[in-house]
Amino acid sequence: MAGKRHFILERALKEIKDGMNVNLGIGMPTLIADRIPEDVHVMLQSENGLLGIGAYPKEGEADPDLINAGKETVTVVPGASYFDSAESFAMIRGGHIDLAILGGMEVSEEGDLANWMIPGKMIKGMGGAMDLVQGAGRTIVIMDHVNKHGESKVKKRCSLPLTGQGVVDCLITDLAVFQFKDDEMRLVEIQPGATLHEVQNKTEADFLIDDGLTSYQ
Amino acid sequence: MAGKRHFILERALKEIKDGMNVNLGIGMPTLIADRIPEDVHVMLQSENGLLGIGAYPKEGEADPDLINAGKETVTVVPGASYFDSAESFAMIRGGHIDLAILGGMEVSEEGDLANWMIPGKMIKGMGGAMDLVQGAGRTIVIMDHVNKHGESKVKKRCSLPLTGQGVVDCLITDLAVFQFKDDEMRLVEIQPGATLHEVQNKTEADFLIDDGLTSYQ
Amino acid sequence: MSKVISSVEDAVSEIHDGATLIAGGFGLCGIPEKLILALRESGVKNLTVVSNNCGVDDWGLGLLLKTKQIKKMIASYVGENKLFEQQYLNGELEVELVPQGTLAERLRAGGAGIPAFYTATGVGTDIARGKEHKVFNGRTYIMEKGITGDFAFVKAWKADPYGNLIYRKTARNFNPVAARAGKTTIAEVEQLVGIGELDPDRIHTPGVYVRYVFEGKNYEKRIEKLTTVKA
Amino acid sequence: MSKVISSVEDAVSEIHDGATLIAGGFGLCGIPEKLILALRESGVKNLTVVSNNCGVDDWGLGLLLKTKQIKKMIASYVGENKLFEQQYLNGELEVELVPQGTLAERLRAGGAGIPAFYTATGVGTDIARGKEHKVFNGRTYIMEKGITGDFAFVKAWKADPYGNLIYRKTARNFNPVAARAGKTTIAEVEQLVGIGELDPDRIHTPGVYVRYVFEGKNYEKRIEKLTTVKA
Repeated sequence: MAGKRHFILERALKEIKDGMNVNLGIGMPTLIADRIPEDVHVMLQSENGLLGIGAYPKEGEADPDLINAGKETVTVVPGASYFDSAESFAMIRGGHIDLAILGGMEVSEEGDLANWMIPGKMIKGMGGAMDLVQGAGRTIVIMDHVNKHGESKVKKRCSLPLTGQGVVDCLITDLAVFQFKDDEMRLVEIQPGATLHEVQNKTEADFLIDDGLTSYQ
Repeated sequence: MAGKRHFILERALKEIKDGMNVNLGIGMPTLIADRIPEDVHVMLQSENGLLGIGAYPKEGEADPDLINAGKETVTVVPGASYFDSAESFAMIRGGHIDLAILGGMEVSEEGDLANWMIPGKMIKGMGGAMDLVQGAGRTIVIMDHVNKHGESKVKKRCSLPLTGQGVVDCLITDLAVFQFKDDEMRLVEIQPGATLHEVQNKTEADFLIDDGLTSYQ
Repeated sequence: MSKVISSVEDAVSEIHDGATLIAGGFGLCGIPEKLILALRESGVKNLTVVSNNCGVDDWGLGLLLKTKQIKKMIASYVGENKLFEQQYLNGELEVELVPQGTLAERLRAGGAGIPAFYTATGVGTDIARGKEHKVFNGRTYIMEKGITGDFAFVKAWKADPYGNLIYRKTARNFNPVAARAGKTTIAEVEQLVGIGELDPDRIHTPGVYVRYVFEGKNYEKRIEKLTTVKA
Repeated sequence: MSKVISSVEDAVSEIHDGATLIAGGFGLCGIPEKLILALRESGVKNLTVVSNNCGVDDWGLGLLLKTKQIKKMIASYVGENKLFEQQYLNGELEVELVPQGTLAERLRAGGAGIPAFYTATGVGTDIARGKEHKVFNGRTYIMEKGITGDFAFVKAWKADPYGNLIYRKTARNFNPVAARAGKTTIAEVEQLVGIGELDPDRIHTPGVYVRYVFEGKNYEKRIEKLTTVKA
């Protein structure tokens, strides 16, 4: 499990380029922050009103007035700015955040994403996810390829309520990387340790295989 | 002419109450500011991004970064704030400015106002006038009752392009004060030196005469 | 024209049963904690509350759930609250979930006199159901409406007697949009300073939006998720 | 990730004939004076310029009228400029007059991903002609569309290398909305400071909106109407 997550995070990391403004979703995406190399300068946005998230504070130095969107205490980097929620989402919805990396429950071959609600379970709310998937320059979803029961989370059609329709640009799982473009879902990479056969077996969605597929086995 | 203006300004002044946030239009309305007594505390808004306009600066102390909507150099009072144009008009259009006092070219019996454009003359633009008449809590128009040719500026229908339709709450001229309410235009006061006969003669608009008409002669 | 009040109870006393109340804050950060406590004491009922979250079981807006003062909640995320779930499942509490950006923008619009606007957020999801759709430049958007409230509760760091407000760090969040959208906005602050002591270039919320200002003492400022690294 | 450029010419060189340019400023206050001069030197033509005003005959955007680089002007007030009138009457210059608040809001909307919104401003006037009307709560509103530009020129007081901006007094005006609405936003500032030197609570325009930052020298900051009282 730790290994799977490692490959997902490392692959997602490659999408983060120097100079980008990036929003990392709550949960697994947040873990990417620690892996960003020092020579890759990015500004991490937190939709509660901060551009320039830093590390977690040292013990005893947490400030209740300084949290991220996951409500964790954080610090800021030099060059950070604070703003209100309307400004924060003007930034997100106006296309000024280059990249959003979010967790997912299901992704469909049409690039639909479901990641906020399981009918019959406790309602929690979508928070800023619906805004991020529509507004960010690129939306990358990271998630396990199959659920606890071994069922594919990469579906023909999402069975859960959608967060956004046709919003996923790239899906990174523990088995593969898919890109969505021009109404096509395309397998572009196979993760270390996985095989094309395994990806095909564990994917409900129909997808094309990219000519330049890497790690083809 | 100076006398006429004096009565208009003094009457308009009575509409300004302690604690109000007020926008005074360019031209004659700006002159009201100097007449506000010291014990009447109001915040004057300038739509270019200032709440809390003060007096003109002393000679040699003008700051090019500090002007009013008429582009005149000004100062600020304690408690003033600066903001951007979107915030300024959020304030105006959201109904947070209690009172706007504007100049007029024509006012109709329906409460329509024309004050921004004379067809065939140089185009200047409406600036913030169309926003102010729609957004302010109350809109008061101050103007001469007749034009240079002795023709009534208080009309059945405006002949000039409108700034706003049914937006005038109160009209103060050198001859009279009218209120607009429930689709009725009502003469409520006659200015010092004027007579009802004169007001009737010089007003093209049809209006009701208020029971409590003051200065009735 | 001082707007300073010496007791929150006075300000809260204007709030009537069935009122719509907008509250600033994100999680437990920047919440109007004194005003919420005073509202609980007031016993006012059947409130419609608009806020990004609904506090936790024993703090913030969660306190008003305990006393069943909230009839309807408009929020983007309510996942930290067991009472909330219970009352919702019992049918005691109505809920309208709104995407966070749409909620912020609806409040900003309400305060700015904009009755409605279009956004791509929520297109193709349950959120879009029953809403007007319109295409601009080949992309589909839905219409969302402005929100105003009878009252707004705002928490700021500093204020002057005219009600000019300055927030601190991410405690700003929804407070400025709440301040604009409330017909009667009540601000509680950590520090009240004299008129003219705030730099006019630094003011986040001009006093025109604020009706009452209250200086609170001993803020709890609870932390929801303390995350630290070893020193 | 420094965005600092040492010559305005470099930044302006990206601007192409026929581009849409948004410029901050109100009257001659807070105008991007260095960028306008550089644009004049570039000789780029057929520009659509969005700005509250169009400068005066010999300063600000008026300079670009003289050289006939502006094809269309979108503004709220252009009364200070004789060249403007001439070119308009000759049919050399297209003009779209927009109420000031609508202009500010259209730029804010454009920058915020909102394609259109409703406003009461202009209802019943020539401005409303051909626009969609809609009634909300018994009041009629018209639909106005967001504006974005290929480029935006912004003038600020202080900046850091990431492009965080702080404005001074009423020189703020349209600059923040211009910064958001430009696809490529170029900021000129009076003072460039090191990264981390600006208080994050004081920043008016977060650097995410800014592509290039230029530190200008010897600002003229002309005063349009000097009004003073005897000392």
